[in-house]
Amino acid sequence: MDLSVKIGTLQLRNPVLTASGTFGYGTEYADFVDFSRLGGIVVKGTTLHPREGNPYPRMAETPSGMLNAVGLQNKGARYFIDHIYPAICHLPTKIIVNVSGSSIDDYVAVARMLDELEHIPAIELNISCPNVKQGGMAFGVTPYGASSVVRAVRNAYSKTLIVKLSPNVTDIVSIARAVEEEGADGVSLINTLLGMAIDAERRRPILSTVTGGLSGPAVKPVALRMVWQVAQAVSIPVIGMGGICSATDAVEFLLAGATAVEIGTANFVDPSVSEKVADGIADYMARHNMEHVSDITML
Amino acid sequence: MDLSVKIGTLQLRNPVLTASGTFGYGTEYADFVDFSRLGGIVVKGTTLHPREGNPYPRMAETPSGMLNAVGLQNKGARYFIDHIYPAICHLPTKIIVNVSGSSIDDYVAVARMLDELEHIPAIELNISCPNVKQGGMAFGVTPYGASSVVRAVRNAYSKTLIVKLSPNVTDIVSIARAVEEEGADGVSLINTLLGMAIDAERRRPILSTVTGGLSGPAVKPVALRMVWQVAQAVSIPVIGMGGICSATDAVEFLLAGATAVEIGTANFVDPSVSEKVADGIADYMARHNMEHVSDITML
Amino acid sequence: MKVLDLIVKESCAVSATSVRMVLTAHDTLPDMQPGQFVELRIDDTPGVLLRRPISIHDYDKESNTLALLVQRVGKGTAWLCSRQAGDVVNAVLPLGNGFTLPSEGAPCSPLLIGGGVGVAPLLFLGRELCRRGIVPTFLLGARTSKELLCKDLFESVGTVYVTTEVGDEGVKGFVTHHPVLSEGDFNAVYVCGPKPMMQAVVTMARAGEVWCEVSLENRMACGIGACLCCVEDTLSGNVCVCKEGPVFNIDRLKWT
Amino acid sequence: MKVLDLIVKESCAVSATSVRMVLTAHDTLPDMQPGQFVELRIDDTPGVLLRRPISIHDYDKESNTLALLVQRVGKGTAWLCSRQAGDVVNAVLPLGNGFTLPSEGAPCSPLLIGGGVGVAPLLFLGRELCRRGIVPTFLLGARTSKELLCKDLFESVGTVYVTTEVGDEGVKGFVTHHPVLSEGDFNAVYVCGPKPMMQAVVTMARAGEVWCEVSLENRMACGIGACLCCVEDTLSGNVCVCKEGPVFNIDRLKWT
Repeated sequence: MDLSVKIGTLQLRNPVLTASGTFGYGTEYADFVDFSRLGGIVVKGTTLHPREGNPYPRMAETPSGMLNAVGLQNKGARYFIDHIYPAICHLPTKIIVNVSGSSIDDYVAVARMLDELEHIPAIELNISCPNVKQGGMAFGVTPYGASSVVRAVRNAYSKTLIVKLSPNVTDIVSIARAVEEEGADGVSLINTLLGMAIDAERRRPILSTVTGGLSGPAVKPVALRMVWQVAQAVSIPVIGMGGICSATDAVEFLLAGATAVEIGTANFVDPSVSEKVADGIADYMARHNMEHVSDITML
Repeated sequence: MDLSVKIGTLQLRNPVLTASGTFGYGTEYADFVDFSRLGGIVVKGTTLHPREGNPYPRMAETPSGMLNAVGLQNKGARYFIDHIYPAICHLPTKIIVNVSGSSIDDYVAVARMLDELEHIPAIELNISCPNVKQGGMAFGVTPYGASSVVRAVRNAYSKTLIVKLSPNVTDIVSIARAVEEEGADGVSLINTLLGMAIDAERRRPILSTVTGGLSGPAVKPVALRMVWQVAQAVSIPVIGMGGICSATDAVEFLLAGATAVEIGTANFVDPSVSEKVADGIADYMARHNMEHVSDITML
Repeated sequence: MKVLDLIVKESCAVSATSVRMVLTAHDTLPDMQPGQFVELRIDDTPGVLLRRPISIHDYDKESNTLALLVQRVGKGTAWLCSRQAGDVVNAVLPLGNGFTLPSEGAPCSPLLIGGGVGVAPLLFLGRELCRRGIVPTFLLGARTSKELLCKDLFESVGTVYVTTEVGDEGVKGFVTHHPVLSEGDFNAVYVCGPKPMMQAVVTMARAGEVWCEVSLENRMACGIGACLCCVEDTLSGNVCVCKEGPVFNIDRLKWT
Repeated sequence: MKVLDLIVKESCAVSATSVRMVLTAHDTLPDMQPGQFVELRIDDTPGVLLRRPISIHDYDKESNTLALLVQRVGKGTAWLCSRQAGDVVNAVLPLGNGFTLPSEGAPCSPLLIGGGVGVAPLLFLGRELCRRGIVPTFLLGARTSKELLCKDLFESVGTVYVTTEVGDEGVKGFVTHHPVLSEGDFNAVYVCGPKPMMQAVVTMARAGEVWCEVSLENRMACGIGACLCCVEDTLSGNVCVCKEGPVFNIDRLKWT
């Protein structure tokens, strides 16, 4: 049975990745996951300069979901390269770095720095994080904005370039087509839906930033719809995510047209879930007499 | 204690309405709800001509939510006026008719017909239903489209005009401002989020239409966020909805800036829920020493 | 229609995946007709929002009880199947329109055909026919004898014929293969079961010009005709199975 | 860190809203330190997704058990409080860094201050101090005597002083009103409880230049330092309470 998939020149042993911001730098999960059984790990959003992120509280639980407003807290690209990369570059899976920025120059600078790293075969460009006022929302919500940043990064980055799309748009297909046009090797979706939670008794918003990003099973129907729309409209691989908690959920995304999937919020509920999803996809293929993971298509 | 609210010239005894498409014409719930304890009922989407709606299956359950693809099945405005209106016009609550159309002329024709009905003090204009190919999506997703239909209907309709907004947009505030500009007396939001469900074992979409409208508790964070954004941007009353199952949920929408709320999917789980929510809001006000429902504001 | 807390009096497994529950209530249960159903609220089950429609398997006014057959097909029915004596299940009931019963004294020779868990409403229907002096004939189909539900209960009410797909009890094959269909002289057929089975029976009933009613199981949300999710495309257009059905005369259906 | 199914050995109400649970596991429990916590999965509870962090109240290596105090504040903790002997609760454990224990033989006169359900980790801490030959002094605060949790257990480990807000037991008022604070000669203070209480204690500790550690309870998602939701704004920036805490020396905090 062959579960391997390819995105640009990035070869994954199976289609299961962990989503940025939910899996730290991988090492946090070393007690729970055998990395050699994952397709890859998308590590935390990295910006050119260190960021302290948003004030606490950053999290609210919602029906079958959660809101977060972390705000891209990270120690910056230099720190990542000097102190984190050496500790994770030999993990037995593919390491993809999620890149965020507040200007095209920032994105380009980080992409250039990461291009030098032998053991980082791909980046995921976050043009959609809704948490940070200058964190990229402006780029991700129009085809023009998305094109500008992808064009610049494409010129600066030689390896596999994945662009992570925002669901907070009227027409996600137009954004996906725009980034494909500029040479993205793949798109990943969906980033979080912009939401809000209120404490009725205390009469105030729960998050320090008022609004935050919604993830978890609650968003799965929206994510599946967008993956299905985008997969029909572009020729590059689509990485699907949004509320995946089980192999069945993952298979639904593959059926919708995704080439691979990312597991996010579910890592908080079951820290071993990513490995279980990979195993479960193999079980599904066996049950359906499938040879290759690309056989998981609609009938 | 005063729970009454006003939208345009529409006076409601309390801020609790039932949402279109989830409460039939009210009479279906006669065994479960004392209508005299509701602010009002928004009856099923009505179009100029009869519509058979979409083929079965029209429904899929999702985590803390459901997808529907009913497709505006209804017997048309003439039938409503001749056969349904006489049966419901004396119900002891306010009856609001949800109006849908596939052309401006259709909207205007229905609005004109309903303007004649003594016991219909308001209509809710559905410019956002995502289920029907020609059912209004084109109007609701751009300020221009929304303006055109609201302008035309405003000229044809003399009573309270509420416009129901689609959440499947990049910038709902711009749409809300556009319809306010054209003379809408209020906006209601959110309509359903466009979603999809897949049967992994049978390898096909669950809905006959592939995609459908997501509702239920899952969408509440997105709905709260949009209500909060819109309430800050417009001066007309906002009617909030999206996953309200309890008085606490309703209070959250009022805190976010809504003047009234609609209860939708929760009617399917507890057919008496609308009445309970109205009672629960009164309890909340008593607990917080509030005199008027408009005192329910953020601290 | 009422919303009531039902109290489980007993719950017994009747196959590997099915449970027969007897329930009562503190209040008097409303009158129910064979073919009607209840909508049960699913508690304590993450992600499950909607009630589950379950047809009424039996109803006894005197003891103020009703019985349900529940097949475990998902998380909601799994929760129902795990209810024990003393547990409470919230129900909206009774819903929909039941089977048409022959008018008093009219000559009637009915065949009640059920497949899988679809046999459920036929017990209650059989009892009502008995009460009118009509002895019902049951034809019950299942995949294997182990999945044949509550045969003894049906035998206490009428004559029972059986088909099993694997052939370990009764006639091997589907219900439509059973000789009683052609040999018996029935002037009314009531059917409930998987759609392909019902369609096959309907085809035969039409060919034989026999009066026939089927009970449909379309996926529902509200159960009371408000949401229009469970529609069947009939000769009079899309109609709600929950409100205009779940029992339909085959003359209304577009099934070919 | 491990993911383990814990088995409830006993569960007793210790106040109107709190339960003390003793749990074990088929496998050997990993070693735990006072101040560490577990993340418990919440099952069978619609809408609740995330685990709940609960600090370790007691741990006994010999009997392979741990104890937890759970206060019912929402749907998740309500589910935990309703677990009975024999039930299974899935846990990730042990998490975070515990209290700093005095090095062997060092002179130490510690005061352990707890408020509400925040008393929980102090029992385990007190036991560890005892094991090192140090008799701990506890100062426990509650709203009323009925809400004072497990006083007898604390008394079996050290000296116990009490404050209640309504004054029906011990000194009336908050823990910071108790004379033992000024009369006792403590060179280490450990605190866990509501934030305003901890802040008041920290202010006093700073004024008296007493070494002090607090256990924070910021809202968490992952519990292992991956999601960065539960951060505390410290002198070294935003740090994860779940991973770098939950115990912090007050020298790291920006609290004023």
